[in-house]
Amino acid sequence: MLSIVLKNKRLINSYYKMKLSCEGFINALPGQFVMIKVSPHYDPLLRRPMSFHRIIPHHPPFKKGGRGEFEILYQITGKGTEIMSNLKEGNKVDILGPLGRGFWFPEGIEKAIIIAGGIGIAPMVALAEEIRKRGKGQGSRGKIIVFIGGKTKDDILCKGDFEKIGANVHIATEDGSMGKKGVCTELLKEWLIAHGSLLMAQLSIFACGPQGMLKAVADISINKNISCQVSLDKNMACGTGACLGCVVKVKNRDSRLYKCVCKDGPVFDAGEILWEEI
Amino acid sequence: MLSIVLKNKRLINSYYKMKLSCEGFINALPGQFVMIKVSPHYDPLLRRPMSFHRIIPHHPPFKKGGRGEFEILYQITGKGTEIMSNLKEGNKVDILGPLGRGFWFPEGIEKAIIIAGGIGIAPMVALAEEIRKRGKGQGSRGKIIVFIGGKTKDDILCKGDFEKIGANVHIATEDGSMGKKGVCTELLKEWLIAHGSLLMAQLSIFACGPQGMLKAVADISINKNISCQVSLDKNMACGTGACLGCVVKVKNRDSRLYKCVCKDGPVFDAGEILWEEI
Amino acid sequence: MGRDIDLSVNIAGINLKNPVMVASGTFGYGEEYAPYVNINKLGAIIVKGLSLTPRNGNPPPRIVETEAGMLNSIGLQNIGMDTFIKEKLPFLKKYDTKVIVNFFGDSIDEYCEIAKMAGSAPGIHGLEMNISCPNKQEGWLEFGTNSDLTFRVVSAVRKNTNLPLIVKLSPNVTDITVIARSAAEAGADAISLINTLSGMAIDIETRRPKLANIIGGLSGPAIKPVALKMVWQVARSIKLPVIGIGGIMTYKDSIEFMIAGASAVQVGTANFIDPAVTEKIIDGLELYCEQKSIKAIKEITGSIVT
Amino acid sequence: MGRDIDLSVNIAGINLKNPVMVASGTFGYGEEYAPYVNINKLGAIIVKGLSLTPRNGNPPPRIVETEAGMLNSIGLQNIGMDTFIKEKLPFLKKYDTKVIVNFFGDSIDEYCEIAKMAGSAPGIHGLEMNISCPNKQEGWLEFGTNSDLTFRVVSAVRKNTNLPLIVKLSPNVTDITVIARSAAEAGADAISLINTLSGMAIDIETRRPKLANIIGGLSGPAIKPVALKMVWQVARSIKLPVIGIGGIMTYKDSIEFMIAGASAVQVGTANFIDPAVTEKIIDGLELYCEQKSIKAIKEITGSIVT
Ligand SMILES: Cc1cc2nc3c(=O)[nH]c(=O)nc-3n(C[C@H](O)[C@H](O)[C@H](O)COP(=O)(O)OP(=O)(O)OC[C@H]3O[C@@H](n4cnc5c(N)ncnc54)[C@H](O)[C@@H]3O)c2cc1C
Ligand SMILES: Cc1cc2nc3c(=O)[nH]c(=O)nc-3n(C[C@H](O)[C@H](O)[C@H](O)COP(=O)(O)OP(=O)(O)OC[C@H]3O[C@@H](n4cnc5c(N)ncnc54)[C@H](O)[C@@H]3O)c2cc1C
Ligand SMILES: Cc1cc2nc3c(=O)[nH]c(=O)nc-3n(C[C@H](O)[C@H](O)[C@H](O)COP(=O)(O)O)c2cc1C
Ligand SMILES: Cc1cc2nc3c(=O)[nH]c(=O)nc-3n(C[C@H](O)[C@H](O)[C@H](O)COP(=O)(O)O)c2cc1C
Ligand code: FES
Ligand code: FES
Repeated sequence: MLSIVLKNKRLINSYYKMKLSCEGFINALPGQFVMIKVSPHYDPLLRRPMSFHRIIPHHPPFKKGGRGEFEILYQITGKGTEIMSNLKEGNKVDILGPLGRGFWFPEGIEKAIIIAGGIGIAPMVALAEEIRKRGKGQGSRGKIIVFIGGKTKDDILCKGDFEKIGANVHIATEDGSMGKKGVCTELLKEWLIAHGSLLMAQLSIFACGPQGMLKAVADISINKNISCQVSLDKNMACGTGACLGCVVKVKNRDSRLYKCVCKDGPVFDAGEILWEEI
Repeated sequence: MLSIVLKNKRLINSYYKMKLSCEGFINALPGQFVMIKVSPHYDPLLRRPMSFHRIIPHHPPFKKGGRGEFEILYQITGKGTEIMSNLKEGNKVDILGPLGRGFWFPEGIEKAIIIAGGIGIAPMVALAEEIRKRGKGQGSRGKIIVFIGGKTKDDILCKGDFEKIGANVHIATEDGSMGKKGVCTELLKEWLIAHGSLLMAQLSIFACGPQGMLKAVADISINKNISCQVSLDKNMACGTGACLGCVVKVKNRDSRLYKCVCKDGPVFDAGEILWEEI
Repeated sequence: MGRDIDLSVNIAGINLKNPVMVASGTFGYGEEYAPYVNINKLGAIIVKGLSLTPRNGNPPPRIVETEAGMLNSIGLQNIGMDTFIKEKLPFLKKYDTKVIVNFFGDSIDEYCEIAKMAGSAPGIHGLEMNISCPNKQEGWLEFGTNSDLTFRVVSAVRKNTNLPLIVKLSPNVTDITVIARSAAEAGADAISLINTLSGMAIDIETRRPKLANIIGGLSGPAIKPVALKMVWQVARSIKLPVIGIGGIMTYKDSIEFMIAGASAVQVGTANFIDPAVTEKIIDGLELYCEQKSIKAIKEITGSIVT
Repeated sequence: MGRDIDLSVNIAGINLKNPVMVASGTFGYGEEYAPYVNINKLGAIIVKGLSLTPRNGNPPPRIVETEAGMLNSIGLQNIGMDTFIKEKLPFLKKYDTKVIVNFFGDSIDEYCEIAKMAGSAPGIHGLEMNISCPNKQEGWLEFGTNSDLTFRVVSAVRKNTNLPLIVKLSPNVTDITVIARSAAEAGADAISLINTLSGMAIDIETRRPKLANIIGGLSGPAIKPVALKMVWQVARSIKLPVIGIGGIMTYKDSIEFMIAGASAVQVGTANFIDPAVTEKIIDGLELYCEQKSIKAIKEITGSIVT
């Protein structure tokens, strides 16, 4: 699908935010993603997966059919994202999506805990906005706790976005340049200890970030028996479940050893993943 | 060598003109060319050869070392030139050059005849300017006759540029939408007949364009014993004589069957080429 | 657009409405791409390679992008013939396109067993044997890199099926025409080529191979020149129809393969980049024929001028 | 930048100041690139393949760009050994780099003759045999696609020279380790690989091959995964030093090859795109060593973790 760049600007260092518009409405859920073909040539060849950072589903139609808008938040890590960073307003890019299974919203939740490391923050703003929209019980109105981790203060993104919707934001940086010195999973542990009186069944954790962090979060959640969803990141070719390239080992429940991150995920129940072999 | 795009604009249809600046002076001759790497990626992989369209050798230095400026005139014919057409002022492109052997200027010439078909006009403006600069005897001051051919009037470029320096311009289009209906080699033939009283040794022909046209011009010149230089066009990889990819068969004078268009040319004496096997 | 242009081709007795198929392993079992491409428009679907019983495939990472290509080491993960026939074939039967089962085995027996099963499942229009697999019983030598093994496995399968039988060749051989001839003599109805080239990539930070399996198969535009050359060679040296595969991204690429001698083509990696690419290719073929006043696409097969 | 990092390598008895050479056929006889790159900085120059007498090569068109690669069918045009020694070697001798003569013949005798000539020409530091050439006397079979022919031609040359002898392998074979072993047993001092992959391209307007020779050799980034895999395979299976070639564009590519088992590398097509690429690669190798606290580049050879 051809999509038009509405805005593309650098936030800080290698972090960029792009706003895109496409014909038809984007009916996406937080945690889902698009695959972007950053150039019409064959180097780079494959599409690049990018999460929905913000979903603006129902923009007043200005042409027949109307259009959807969405934002992505991305970091330059190689040639694909480098090309993306050079796109200008009005440029066209080819997107495929929405793809994958996004976050889901367990019933009876009082407090939603969002935890993200580095660029893992990207899907979490859409998620927080959705939780806010759904209200109490389905993700807990008014009770969103956010933990953000990064190497240094410049890797802490979107703090203001979460605060704007009334979330309670906790920050950790490895060098201590912002928030607490250390990793955000430690903050989560401390918070859970401090709130030991809460019913764990009324909490729900949503996590996205580097694999080590996700594993630590999964450990915590499994230990404490808190519902926990993790958004995984694997190299992808097709994004649709066709190539079987993006698999992750799951605990062998239905005799399938591997699931596709692109189609069965990227969001998984933390308890489903075989963390030892990831 | 990194070069900066100063201007890049569409002239008409698929024809563009780009002005480039590079550190150090460009010490180029008309007929020489640069090889441009249009993107840092590997598709397209190879550099694209482009003739000097105008050479502005001694621009007042604004930084240490000074800089040279030059123009290229190009037509979109594939992915490389397509990418070039999207370059914007301030973009950097990697150029290699000046390369090749340009036009030379025989002594004792009264009239210079320039003949070009389609995008073959590109190097001819630099050539005409150089002839004008050199003056009488070395390319014939005041006596430049230009023949331009193209499919239709939109393929006739640079008419004004030649007129500005006082050249006598004759035009032919295949559809008759501008100048005479037909091909420019016919115009040349007619002109030579009309000027049959001239001493052929005082004429010099400079030609650039499609192979068929060059062959026709070569025939005419060899027939009438007029000195004639042709600028050839072959697919190139290295542009420096290293790969032996761009060869053309020559009349076997010094036991070499092939010469490199990039290094021994692109400008050749028409009498040297084995036209039957080109 | 030109209704009177005949795009149909007949390969190994299968009538295809046009010569454009999707290559095995790049289109799942059809379902995955159904939302993105008009499956009824395709000449045929070659499904992901099937074995007798389900396989887990190789551990991840399984894919790496390379320059104008990609490496994969999926390791032939598949749901097995049984599950395919029960759960996937009914879906595919709903479409007006041919279904060709790509399959492989560890042994000649396994190949034969699958061929038999396919023969008794209505809705399967043909078989494509992937012989780029090691022979477990005889020293893990790949069937497709040895002309004798090729002959034996193809003859054995031939005896066990009446379905049209396509043999898919590996390009990782010294002389692909030798293997093609063995397959032809053994009773193949058509030859498809190429499967992926063997390749590798290394992470210079960890010094580990980028694929857990160390080695993978290279596909995509990078391999097109190699594929085209092999198709040309094979088409000249055997009488069977040849199906061209390897780096086809556009209708122009498809036409190159057909001019080189292919009667049909398969599109693989390109599906990942554009799920609707095959529709565009089919439209492009029609346009090309129209522009060149070609009445039937089959006329261009092998029309190379040398 | 790190003066104390040792970039030197010894290949087949030739001491190179660093492992970066320019590949045969992509750097002419050195002169062509002298204005653009500091030749004194190079580990070695492999000159354009030489035969006993001058050759005209194939008719044009000889090159076609492909996706992330190029095809060439130069056809080994060269000035012949005699002229090389008289006219080109004196120029190369002025530089502080090693000169390695790449050569080929139509027959075993021709190979031997050239090796002898090279032995008596001071300034030639080593030989690289290109065995991807057809054997005129025995049915035009390529020397390098047959292990017996490889053994015979390499042993014969070995008897005729004391110069360090590198044998350069063709990738167009089923099992490159078999050929590598034959070359090793026949007395090669080192193995270099890969030469180009066979490939083809067709002009769909004229239906003619884009190369006058129909078939050409594919080089450039497109073939890197194939080259890397073969280097890894060969380095594991023989004891001789291996020189990695194929699609190297950056120092990172060079390091991949060294980790896979190469003791040195050759840069080919990349010279066309950036004549100074080898200098950048050498600087990059030094930087990599510095960052990883590697004292001598040779430590990384074969350090792949599997
Ligand atoms: C479901 C999903 C959602 C994602 N959402 C975001 C997001 O919102 N913002 C963001 O900045 N990044 C996101 N990523 C990661 C992003 O896709 C990669 O950073 C990007 O593909 C790197 O491309 P490159 O060309 O710049 O890097 P290169 O390293 O040049 O890429 C080379 C190859 O590796 C793949 N690759 C490299 N890194 C990754 C990675 N971390 N994940 C997946 N593939 C990778 C590329 O797709 C490509 O095939 C997401 C990944 C997944 C799987
Ligand atoms: C010495 C010389 C000077 C030239 N000067 C000019 C000029 O001033 N203006 C201009 O518009 N064109 C000029 N050309 C032609 C120009 O180089 C090609 O049009 C251009 O390379 C096409 O690139 P592409 O990617 O757009 O086309 P594609 O067809 O996609 O290119 C594919 C491959 O073919 C090569 N190629 C395609 N057409 C040509 C061609 N006609 N000549 C050489 N290689 C070709 C490309 O370099 C590339 O390797 C010149 C060519 C030569 C040899
Ligand atoms: C991810 C992936 C999986 C594949 N799986 C199979 C398979 O199961 N069986 C098979 O015969 N070929 C398989 N192939 C090879 C393709 O069918 C095709 O031969 C090859 O990719 C070359 O074509 P392409 O360059 O168009 O992709 C696979 C290719 C890819 C990229
Ligand atoms: C234009 C060209 C000419 C070549 N000529 C020779 C040659 O004369 N002898 C030889 O052994 N290899 C020759 N080669 C092969 C290269 O030396 C090298 O093995 C191959 O190109 C792969 O490396 P690359 O991908 O870095 O180019 C040539 C390659 C090219 C592109
Ligand atoms: S990316 Fe192809 S199956 Fe997930
Ligand atoms: S382009 Fe390489 S020799 Fe002319």
